[in-house]
Amino acid sequence: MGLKEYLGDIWEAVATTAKGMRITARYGVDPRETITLQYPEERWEPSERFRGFLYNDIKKCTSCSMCVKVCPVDCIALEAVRGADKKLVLVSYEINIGRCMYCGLCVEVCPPKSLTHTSGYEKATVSRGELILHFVTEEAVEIKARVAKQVAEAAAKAEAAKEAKTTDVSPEAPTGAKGDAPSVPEKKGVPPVAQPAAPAFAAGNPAAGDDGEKKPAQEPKGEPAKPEESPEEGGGKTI
Amino acid sequence: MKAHAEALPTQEMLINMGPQHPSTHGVLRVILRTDGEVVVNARPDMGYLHRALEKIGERVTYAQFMPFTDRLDYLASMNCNAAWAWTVEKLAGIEVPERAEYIRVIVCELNRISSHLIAFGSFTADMGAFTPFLYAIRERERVNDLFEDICGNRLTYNYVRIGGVSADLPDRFLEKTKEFLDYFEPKIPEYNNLISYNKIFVHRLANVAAISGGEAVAYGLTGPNLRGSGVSFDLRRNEPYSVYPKLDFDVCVGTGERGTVGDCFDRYMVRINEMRESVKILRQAIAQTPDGPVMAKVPRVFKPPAGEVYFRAENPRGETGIYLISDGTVNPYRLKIRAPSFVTMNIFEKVTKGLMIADIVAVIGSFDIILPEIDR
Amino acid sequence: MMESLAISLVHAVPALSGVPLWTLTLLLMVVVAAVVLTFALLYAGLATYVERKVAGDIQARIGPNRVGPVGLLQFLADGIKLLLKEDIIPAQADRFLFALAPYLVFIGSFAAFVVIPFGVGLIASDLNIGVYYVMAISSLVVVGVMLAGWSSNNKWALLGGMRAAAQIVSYEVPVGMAILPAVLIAGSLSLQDIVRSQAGFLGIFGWNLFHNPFTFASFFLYYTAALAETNRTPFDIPEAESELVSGYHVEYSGIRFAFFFLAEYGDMFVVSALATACFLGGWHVPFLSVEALPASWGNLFSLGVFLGKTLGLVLLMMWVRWTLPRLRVDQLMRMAWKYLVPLTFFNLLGVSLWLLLFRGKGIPAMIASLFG
Amino acid sequence: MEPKAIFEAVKAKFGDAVVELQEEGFRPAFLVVSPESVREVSLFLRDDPAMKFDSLMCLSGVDYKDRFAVVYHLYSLTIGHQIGVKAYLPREAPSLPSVDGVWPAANFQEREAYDLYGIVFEGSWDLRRILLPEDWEGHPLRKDYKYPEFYHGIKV
Repeated sequence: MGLKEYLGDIWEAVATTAKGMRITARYGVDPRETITLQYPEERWEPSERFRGFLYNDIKKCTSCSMCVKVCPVDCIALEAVRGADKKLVLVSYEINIGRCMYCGLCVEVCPPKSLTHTSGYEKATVSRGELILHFVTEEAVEIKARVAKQVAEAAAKAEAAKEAKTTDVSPEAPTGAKGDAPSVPEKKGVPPVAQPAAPAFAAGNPAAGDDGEKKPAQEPKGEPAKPEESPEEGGGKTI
Repeated sequence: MKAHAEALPTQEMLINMGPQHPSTHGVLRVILRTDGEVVVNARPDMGYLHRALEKIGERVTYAQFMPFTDRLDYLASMNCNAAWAWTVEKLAGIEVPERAEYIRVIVCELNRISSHLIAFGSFTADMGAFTPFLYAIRERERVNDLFEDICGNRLTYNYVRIGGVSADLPDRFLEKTKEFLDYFEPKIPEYNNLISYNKIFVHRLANVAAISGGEAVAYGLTGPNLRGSGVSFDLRRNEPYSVYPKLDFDVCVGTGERGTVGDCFDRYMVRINEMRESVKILRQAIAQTPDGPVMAKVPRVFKPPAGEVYFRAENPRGETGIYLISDGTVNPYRLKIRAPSFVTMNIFEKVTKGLMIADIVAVIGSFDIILPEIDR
Repeated sequence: MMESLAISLVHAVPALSGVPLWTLTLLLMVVVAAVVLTFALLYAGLATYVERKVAGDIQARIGPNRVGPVGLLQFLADGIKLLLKEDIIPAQADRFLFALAPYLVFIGSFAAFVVIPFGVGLIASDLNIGVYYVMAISSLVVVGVMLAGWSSNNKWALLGGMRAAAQIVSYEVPVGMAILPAVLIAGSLSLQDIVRSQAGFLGIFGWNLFHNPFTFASFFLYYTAALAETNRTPFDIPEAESELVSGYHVEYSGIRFAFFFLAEYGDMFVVSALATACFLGGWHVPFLSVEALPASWGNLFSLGVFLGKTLGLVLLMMWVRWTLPRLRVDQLMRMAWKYLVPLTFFNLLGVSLWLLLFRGKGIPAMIASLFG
Repeated sequence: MEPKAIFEAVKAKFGDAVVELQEEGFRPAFLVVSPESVREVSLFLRDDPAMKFDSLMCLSGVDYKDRFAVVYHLYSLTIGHQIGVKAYLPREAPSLPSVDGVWPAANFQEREAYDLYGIVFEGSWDLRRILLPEDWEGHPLRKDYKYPEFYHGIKV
């Protein structure tokens, strides 16, 4: 190693250091370069397509359970019963946003466009139970009872209509149901094995919830959900 | 060191580096056997993040697997999304509208920039210079903003769909991308001045863990790691897919400018230069993007024909290969993901022999591994 | 010195004449020690704040800004937090040494404050071997660091401790050799004397920095070597966050960790103060003879000047830290033995020859003599 | 080189060890070889000047329900052609020679196949589980894999 090289090394070290320090100094003294957003006071505006928490407008929802089928992580649980007018009545609609991965597949397939992403992104909570969003405010039992009653009424009405030709139905089920309606409450879409996990989760059982989250692969074990093969195909949208 | 060790026998020390260690880029565990500071053997131990993605793939539909590809290489979700889409399209023979292909290329290259930024930033942070990391994150934030505009997410995008992309570009997206490029391009020389050619930095990396071209090929290194060893091979050019043939760009290779070809510095420099090339590609792609639909006609119940296909795409970390077997049902029969980081770790034990502990960090950083991809 | 101060105090306040002199001396010692320690702690606390602020500015962030006005009280919050943290001693650790190590490091760093010439007459103890004392006492740090690394019974900590030992021992040599020119010029090891010797032509040209080319180089060599001795980036290999997790203090928590932390900032101050005293003329400013000022505010003024220069150097250290990457351990050693030691030796030789040839005159003095 | 030509060349060299060429619906096409000959065929494919398959892109295990298979995707950087090699294995005690001496890249991927399928690669440098814990029972990617209920007393 010659002297020239030796001194060159020193010079290079000093020069490159100085170069770097000039850049850091420029950032250091220029307040315009600061890009921090003071979060709770300043907020950044989520963009239009922002995928925040899911929201289901149950007034528009047709309980088709497309979202349940398409969800890769089974975070949506839906229960519906056949109403007096043969339309499905939503009994409960729950989204576990602790499990949701915000992929947006459910929003894309939703035929009535009732399911949307909101721009909400703040949901810090101390209990896992709070991470389950309930969209039907009424008690499931009440809805079932009411629908059953309506169905029974409608059946009775239909029976009566056969004789008297008059119809009168309650406002919830405006269209009169003609013919027989042996409505049996049915559960739709939710894969059988995934189903028990959700109530355990809701009840605030962290262990059960944990397992479900960590090994999504093992959840639908015996009977893999094969959503697309199910008989009813609504909506013509490609996925 | 050797002679010294013979004169004075020392005891080897067994150290666990990781799974919780600031520089193992996740939950990699390296079992180090060291003689003082000199590493006798460094054996990687992985699997701490194993989520059985391949098994999941056999249980979900083709479309449903798309969000899982986000979780493969989360710093380059777009590339993984697109790789999956291209694989399935190759299997099913789906023609994708040209606009969609251009959009894919644009988002992939943007993602390549953001991924290389993280590689650059975390690497310099590993080397002890924390500031460039923050600068890299700052630039990446802009890419994230663009991605948020386009798909609504900032990390796991799930934007590409089999047969196209999920939504057309939002208003002003291309202009915003251009603005970003104009902002970003001058930053690269700044990085070089700040850190790349810093004497200490060069000294830390030059001649460390040099991998010859032949070795790199034999050990299955791909992407920037392979090119760092002086092998000019880029799937975008050598096995072109999508609209890459229509775009003009250079393949960056390691030249050994500060040491031997294939050392850590070359691998690092390839990434820096590739960012520049990505900017070049992006400018062309933006200019060429045609109008038209962004989604091909794909049946909603998608059942590709039975068959086996292997597709590989040039991702920021190398070649992501997907070996897909279809039995004609809605679910993939077998899905194997050849993750570049995973294969790269093959050579890790070999190149780290005789290095120092600090060099292990440099090697991990220069390989730019990412753990979710290794463990899947 | 304390005794003479006590005597003068007795003269000034006759009421104290009844108190035995030794009590008064002892009392004064305690008071002075308390003042120095308070200053040191206050400085260290604020320095952590400044460091974070500097880091923030450089990294296009803001840095602490929530506690108190512009985040000024952040260090208090941090201190309280550290005090309240659980003090964890690993089960396999050597409990006694583990507990002892932080104190050794702390003492090694803060005992050096005693001889720092803060201003005209503002020095806790003007030892006639001041420079020597600083070098010696700051070597105590290495014992503490090694103990910490060893007693933690953690391999990363052990590696950190070993690195620290190797590093500090190696860098003691260039540090000592780089500071010797100042001693040669002043002809004294007392820091007070060294500073006084720099009261030259127009204040600034008396500084050893401008004495001759060799002292000029000496300053930078000293600063570099001292940076390494304080274990700061780019020489922070004993901590090496990204390699050794946190090095020797990886197992420490709470107040014990705080001691290490404070010691680092204390060290920074000490080496900067030494550089100021030895090369930057201490409290001397251009166009003003500080020593001629009235003692009442002149001393305070000199204190301000001294602190200003020292803190400027500390700031420079922070700036360097947030710019440069870290050296590897062998490169660090190479730098010490291949670059710093020969260069400082060469410098020392140069300065000695210069002093011999020009009878102790510096370039400014020569120029001054040219013009009459 | 076209798969057909490669098949002809390999067939000429190894005879019955090469069973068939799977072309329809397979991209790339596969040479089906007998498991015992995998190593020799690999060496030939790597070293023959007309083949020069210097890079093993991907090595995968596959469970075809009735049998296993190990699939090698090869690529030649110098020539730029690719081919697949497939070796079918019985479900009972599947094993075949390791190719990590041919392409070092195989090592981790063989370990992965061993881990997830239980396929034994004879003569491998270091055949241990790679993704799963050392004491994991079963091979999860097998189609008949039973999910364990407990792992070290922890409910899975």
